[in-house]
Amino acid sequence: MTQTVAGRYAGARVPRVEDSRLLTGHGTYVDDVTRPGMLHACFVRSPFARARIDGIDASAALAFPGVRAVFTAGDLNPEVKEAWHAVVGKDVPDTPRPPLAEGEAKFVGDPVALVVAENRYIAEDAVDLVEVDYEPLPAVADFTQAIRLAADAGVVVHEAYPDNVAGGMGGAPPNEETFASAAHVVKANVYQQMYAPVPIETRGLVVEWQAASGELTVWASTQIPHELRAFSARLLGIPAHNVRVIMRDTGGGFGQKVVPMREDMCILLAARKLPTALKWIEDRRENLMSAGQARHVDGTVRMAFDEEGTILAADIDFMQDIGAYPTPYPVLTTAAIGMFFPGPYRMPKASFNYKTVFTNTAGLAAYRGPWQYETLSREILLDIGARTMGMDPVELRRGNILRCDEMPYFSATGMPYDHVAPADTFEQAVKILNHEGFRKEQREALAQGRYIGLGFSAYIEPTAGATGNLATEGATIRMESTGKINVYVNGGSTGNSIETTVVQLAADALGADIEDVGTIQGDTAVTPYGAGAQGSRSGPMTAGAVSEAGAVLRKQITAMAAHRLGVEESDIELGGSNAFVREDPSTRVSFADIAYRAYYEPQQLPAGMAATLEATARYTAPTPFTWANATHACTCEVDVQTGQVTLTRYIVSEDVGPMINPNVVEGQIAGGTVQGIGGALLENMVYDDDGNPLSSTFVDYLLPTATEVPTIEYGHIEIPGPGVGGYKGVGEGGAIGSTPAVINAVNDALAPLGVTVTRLPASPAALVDLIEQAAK
Amino acid sequence: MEFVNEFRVPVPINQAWEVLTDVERVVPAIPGAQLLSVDGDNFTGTVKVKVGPITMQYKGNASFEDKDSSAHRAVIRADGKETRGQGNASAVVTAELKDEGETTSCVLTTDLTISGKAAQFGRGILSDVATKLIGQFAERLEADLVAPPSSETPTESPRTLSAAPQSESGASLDLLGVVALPIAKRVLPVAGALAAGLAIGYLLGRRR
Amino acid sequence: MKAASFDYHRPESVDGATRMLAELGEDAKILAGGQSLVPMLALRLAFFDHLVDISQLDELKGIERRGDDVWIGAATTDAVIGDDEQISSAVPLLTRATPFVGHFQIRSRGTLGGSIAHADPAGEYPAVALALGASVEAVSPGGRRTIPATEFFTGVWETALEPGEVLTGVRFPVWTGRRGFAVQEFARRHGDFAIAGTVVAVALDSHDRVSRCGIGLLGLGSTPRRASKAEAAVVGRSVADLTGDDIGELAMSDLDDIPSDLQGSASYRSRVGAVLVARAWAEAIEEATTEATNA
Amino acid sequence: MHERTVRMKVNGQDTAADVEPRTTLADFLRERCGLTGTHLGCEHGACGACTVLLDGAAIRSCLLFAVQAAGAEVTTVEGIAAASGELSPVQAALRDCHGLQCGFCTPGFVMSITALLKANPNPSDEEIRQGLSGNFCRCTGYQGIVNAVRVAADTT
Repeated sequence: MTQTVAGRYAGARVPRVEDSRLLTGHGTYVDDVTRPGMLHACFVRSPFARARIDGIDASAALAFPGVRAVFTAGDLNPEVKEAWHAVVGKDVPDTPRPPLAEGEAKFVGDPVALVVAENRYIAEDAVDLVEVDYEPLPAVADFTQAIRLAADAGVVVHEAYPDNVAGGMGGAPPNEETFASAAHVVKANVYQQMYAPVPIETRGLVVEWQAASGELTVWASTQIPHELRAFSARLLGIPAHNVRVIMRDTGGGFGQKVVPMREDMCILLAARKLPTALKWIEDRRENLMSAGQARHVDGTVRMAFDEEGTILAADIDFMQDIGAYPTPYPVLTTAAIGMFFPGPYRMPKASFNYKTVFTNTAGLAAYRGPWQYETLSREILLDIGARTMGMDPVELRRGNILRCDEMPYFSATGMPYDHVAPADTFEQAVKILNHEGFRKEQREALAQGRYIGLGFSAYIEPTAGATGNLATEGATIRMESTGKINVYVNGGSTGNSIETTVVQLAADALGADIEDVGTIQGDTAVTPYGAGAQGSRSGPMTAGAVSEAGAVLRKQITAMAAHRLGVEESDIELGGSNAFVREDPSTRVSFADIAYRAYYEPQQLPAGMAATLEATARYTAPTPFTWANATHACTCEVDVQTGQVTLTRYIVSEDVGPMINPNVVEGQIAGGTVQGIGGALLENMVYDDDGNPLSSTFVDYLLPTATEVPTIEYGHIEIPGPGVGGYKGVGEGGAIGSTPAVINAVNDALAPLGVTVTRLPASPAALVDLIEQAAK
Repeated sequence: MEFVNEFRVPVPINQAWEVLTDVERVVPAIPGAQLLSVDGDNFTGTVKVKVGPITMQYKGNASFEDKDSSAHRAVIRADGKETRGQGNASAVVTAELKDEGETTSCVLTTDLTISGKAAQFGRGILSDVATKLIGQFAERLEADLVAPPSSETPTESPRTLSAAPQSESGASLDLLGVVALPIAKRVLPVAGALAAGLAIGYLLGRRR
Repeated sequence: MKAASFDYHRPESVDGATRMLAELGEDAKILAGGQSLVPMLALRLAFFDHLVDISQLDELKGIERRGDDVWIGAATTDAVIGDDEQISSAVPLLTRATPFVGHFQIRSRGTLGGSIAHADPAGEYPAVALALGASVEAVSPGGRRTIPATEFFTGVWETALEPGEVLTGVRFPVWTGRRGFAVQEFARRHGDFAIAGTVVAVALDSHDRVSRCGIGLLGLGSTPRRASKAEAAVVGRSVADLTGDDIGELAMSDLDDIPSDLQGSASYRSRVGAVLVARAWAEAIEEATTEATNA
Repeated sequence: MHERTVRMKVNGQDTAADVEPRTTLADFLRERCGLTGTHLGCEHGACGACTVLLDGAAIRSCLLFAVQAAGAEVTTVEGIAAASGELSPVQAALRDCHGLQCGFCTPGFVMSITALLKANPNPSDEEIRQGLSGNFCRCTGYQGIVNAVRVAADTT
């Protein structure tokens, strides 16, 4: 296997370098950026789920004091040169994505016009003055009816897709003989509601165009500075080297900020028509109405078992709601649900089939663990199977979960698992929980009429997926003239602490004291290209880039030190921001002296030795996937009179390889886990039958707060991955495993009442309804 | 969303029909309604509905779909646009009078479609609100019908029998609800459209 | 999400405020704590040309024992009410309801008068006022008047206040003897408006018979409600003969406009309401009976 | 339209600016005082990111118009650390407990926790969670924040 970097800082709970500025209110988020004469944008949005736009009268708005411009589709849309996204590539046929609604508004919140004014207050006043002549049309509000509505009533979201189906895919057909002959077959319909990333900082950007120089500067709330730069250049048809994207702090993304959306296109296009910078800061209603949706899958899952409960085959057949304007192209990303469905289990036969359907809702966008439904539906079904076969869910999983000694292992859908041991995280979680103890407690509680339950969920997760532009990451490390070290990486941190981990890794790579290392991120003018903070890749990929650039710089430092100390390079050690002779550490030269010599006395260097004290490298992932894995275990109590679910314990045992910084790892797990808890119990982006969004404020869209979440207990298994340092990604896992763990705990608690939740979220009202039905 | 509201007026059917199709007498009875213009087949009006701090004003026009004076049945389609904001409301109101001798029952069937903020915050108590508004309408109309006011006004005061489901008609309607809270636990503006429909509807009645 | 333009006025006195409101007419709105009004303005659900800020009028602040009542000025903040010793001993139900009013950052601005005048169907203070039989004081250029809480709440956000009338204070009767009080609320999250809730006040005589009972309900109608039927049914009965479940069912039996929304249907709300009344009843009786032993 | 001059003390500094009555205190602080540490996450009083201290009490600065704060003393997150830059016990505890990630909601938590501990220096775990429930965080799952309140309570 690969050697892991035994470092002074890597693996330690190093305090974050980001924190002092963020704790004192001195971070720089996009809304904190102001430019001379800056103007403010606000969108006119459709109140109809679907309506023909017969005309737009902006005269009253334009006459309003302080209003500078009102743009409509005719002004902006024709200016688009190219609008493809790197994560999909330019050769894949894309779904429609006009900047402003063209001819027809296709969801409530669809941007129809763009008002530009001297400040946001005036812009909002003017939005109310824009007269749009709508002819309401029948809409597709319920994605499960999308195909029927197209066929029966001709209600179609996009003319180019007359059946409302964007696409789909089927692997090998289900092995029906196995299902027919198996000792046990279980089947369930699992419906997952629509919910969304909901970062506390909404989307936004400031765009400044300088016509004379042809330069475009973009301050953005983004996870992908370099790809936003490339996208902007393509969109406007200007050279990328004339585009500079700057992001210092971004207030959360969780996928929402990995791909530029329609509003971003509008602001980029509009700024080019304005003499000064243009700022757009999305408000919360806009964010909940139009920043994209996630999950929302309806499917049927089946599993066949033998007498002992060994899995023989599994099948998943599902449909995902992609709304009106999915970003990016949704058909391929949805395939992941089918391909990862076998999960961390021995599953000889597995099949999947799916469709993605358009509706008159915002549109599918990336969200932490986009394929989560595979784990949700599989883990719920496993518990149903266990109950059906009279087994404990723990026993059923124990008998089927993959062990380290079985690696490498190819899943029935062709996924090449390796460097991972699902059985280890599972057994660790069972141990931390004290499974037997809980079952005893549960029997006693039931005797007193209390309903408590336990839920498990295990998954295997592809991190640092090395496809397309995600396969490499760059880093530049420079020893400045002072001997201090700066690490330049793409960054795109939205809270993933990459500033801190990069400093830890660089300090170790060069033997520098951590105080002597800084990092510059998020400015495309000075950082090498990188694919940004997405796909649980920042840790492993950036570690690789830092390691490779560090090795080159280390050699340069060593060479200069050896000459200075008159010894062989092989005698030189680096440590404590010094270079010293291994046998005689007192013979040393500081990094500061080395830098002084290189920058200020280069002629003192031996002939032929370059004065270079910096290195740039681009790391390529060694494998298509770096497999991480975790098991979640959750206990809860259900108040069967009100339907209230109280989570009592929560355990995550996870393997992300060696941890660069355990605080960061646990922080990522906790944040993801609580988002998944929200998805299980609280968060629900509801549309009514007419396609009106009913959760467009924080009053109606229920984020978990400190009172709804339990203390999370962590267990760590550190099986090195294939890449540098053996590091694996950790960004998404928590959000994948927690939803099914919570639902399984609720189902375990309510099993004595014959209640099984398969429709999310498990709201109190929904639970009470199920309990009443079961009683009848 | 459909609402059925019924009320009685203590007059014979022909008298009721006359009054109910008399713009000048009906409009003042509609809560918050105001006639803007009467232009051949086209009538415009506004309806302003206030609920606590919330005001929703719709400016509407209406088209007349059916009026059968023998069956005493009128169907009106009304569309209203928010005078502030981008919201819309449209209603198809069917008014049917039933002869009950000395009294006449009026059944109003209202098919309401709302868009904009009103629809996003306010579905929860729409039927409650519609019922309330029609109740007010009925009271005022009755007062008008029994004018000149005599000391022995009818003992049976108008009752509003709301046939509208108290949102118990299953999950779909529950989803139309809005969660309680500081913003707009309950927003009435939707009722504006209903009233608008009525207003304009009865204005139309005048045309014959 | 910015409010539409308005003019801001800060009168020097309540009389000044009423005069101002009379002049400005229906385009004016009283601004107290603003914790319900300002979000409506920001979302542009509410529009006013004039806001008359009464939150800083000293004559509307204060907590005083007045005969058998405790008078609380309309502009007294929730935070002050929650911390006040006199209230916690004389009107404990108010003290116990306060933590359910939003979050503490809201309670530092929110006022008693604002909560009562806003008349949110799920408001805690209105339910307490109903349960205890409080009375609301209001003043207008026409003069002062007192309105029983039972006649004050007329509809969703609608009250018996006339246009231009200013709510100046609320008088809460002090219940004496063997008293028990309890608040039970069910919300999706801590601090959210209740899906259903109840505030219960009981007084017992020396023979453990209910001498007085007030049950306020919130989130269970278009206004905060009083469970009159249940109250009447328990007065004079011995606590031993009463079960919380029956009282809960009874409390729901005369509700005719329970709302349905995203968080639950009317039938769900009524089911939860009955459970909460039963739980609150048990709590209140527990307290009242133990007071005997202390007494 | 009809702007008026508003004066208040912000972080100990006398401040005056002409604003429309509809200007929220949050916008006043961010745009007129250049104090961009006060963040806007919802502008309808739910998320708590804009929490500041008004005469010592924690309030939502998006639910207060600047004109209402005339004459008041306002403390923002920029006024919490020592002039030397030394973090307050609450800020230090949040750092030490990994109580922040993206940092956007953090100023609101700093202000709420500061007020919470002033009112109740020794809160129970339940009091801590209820005290935090008016502030949303999407990154941390509240784990580090809850721990930080406990640590800050012990160190103050």
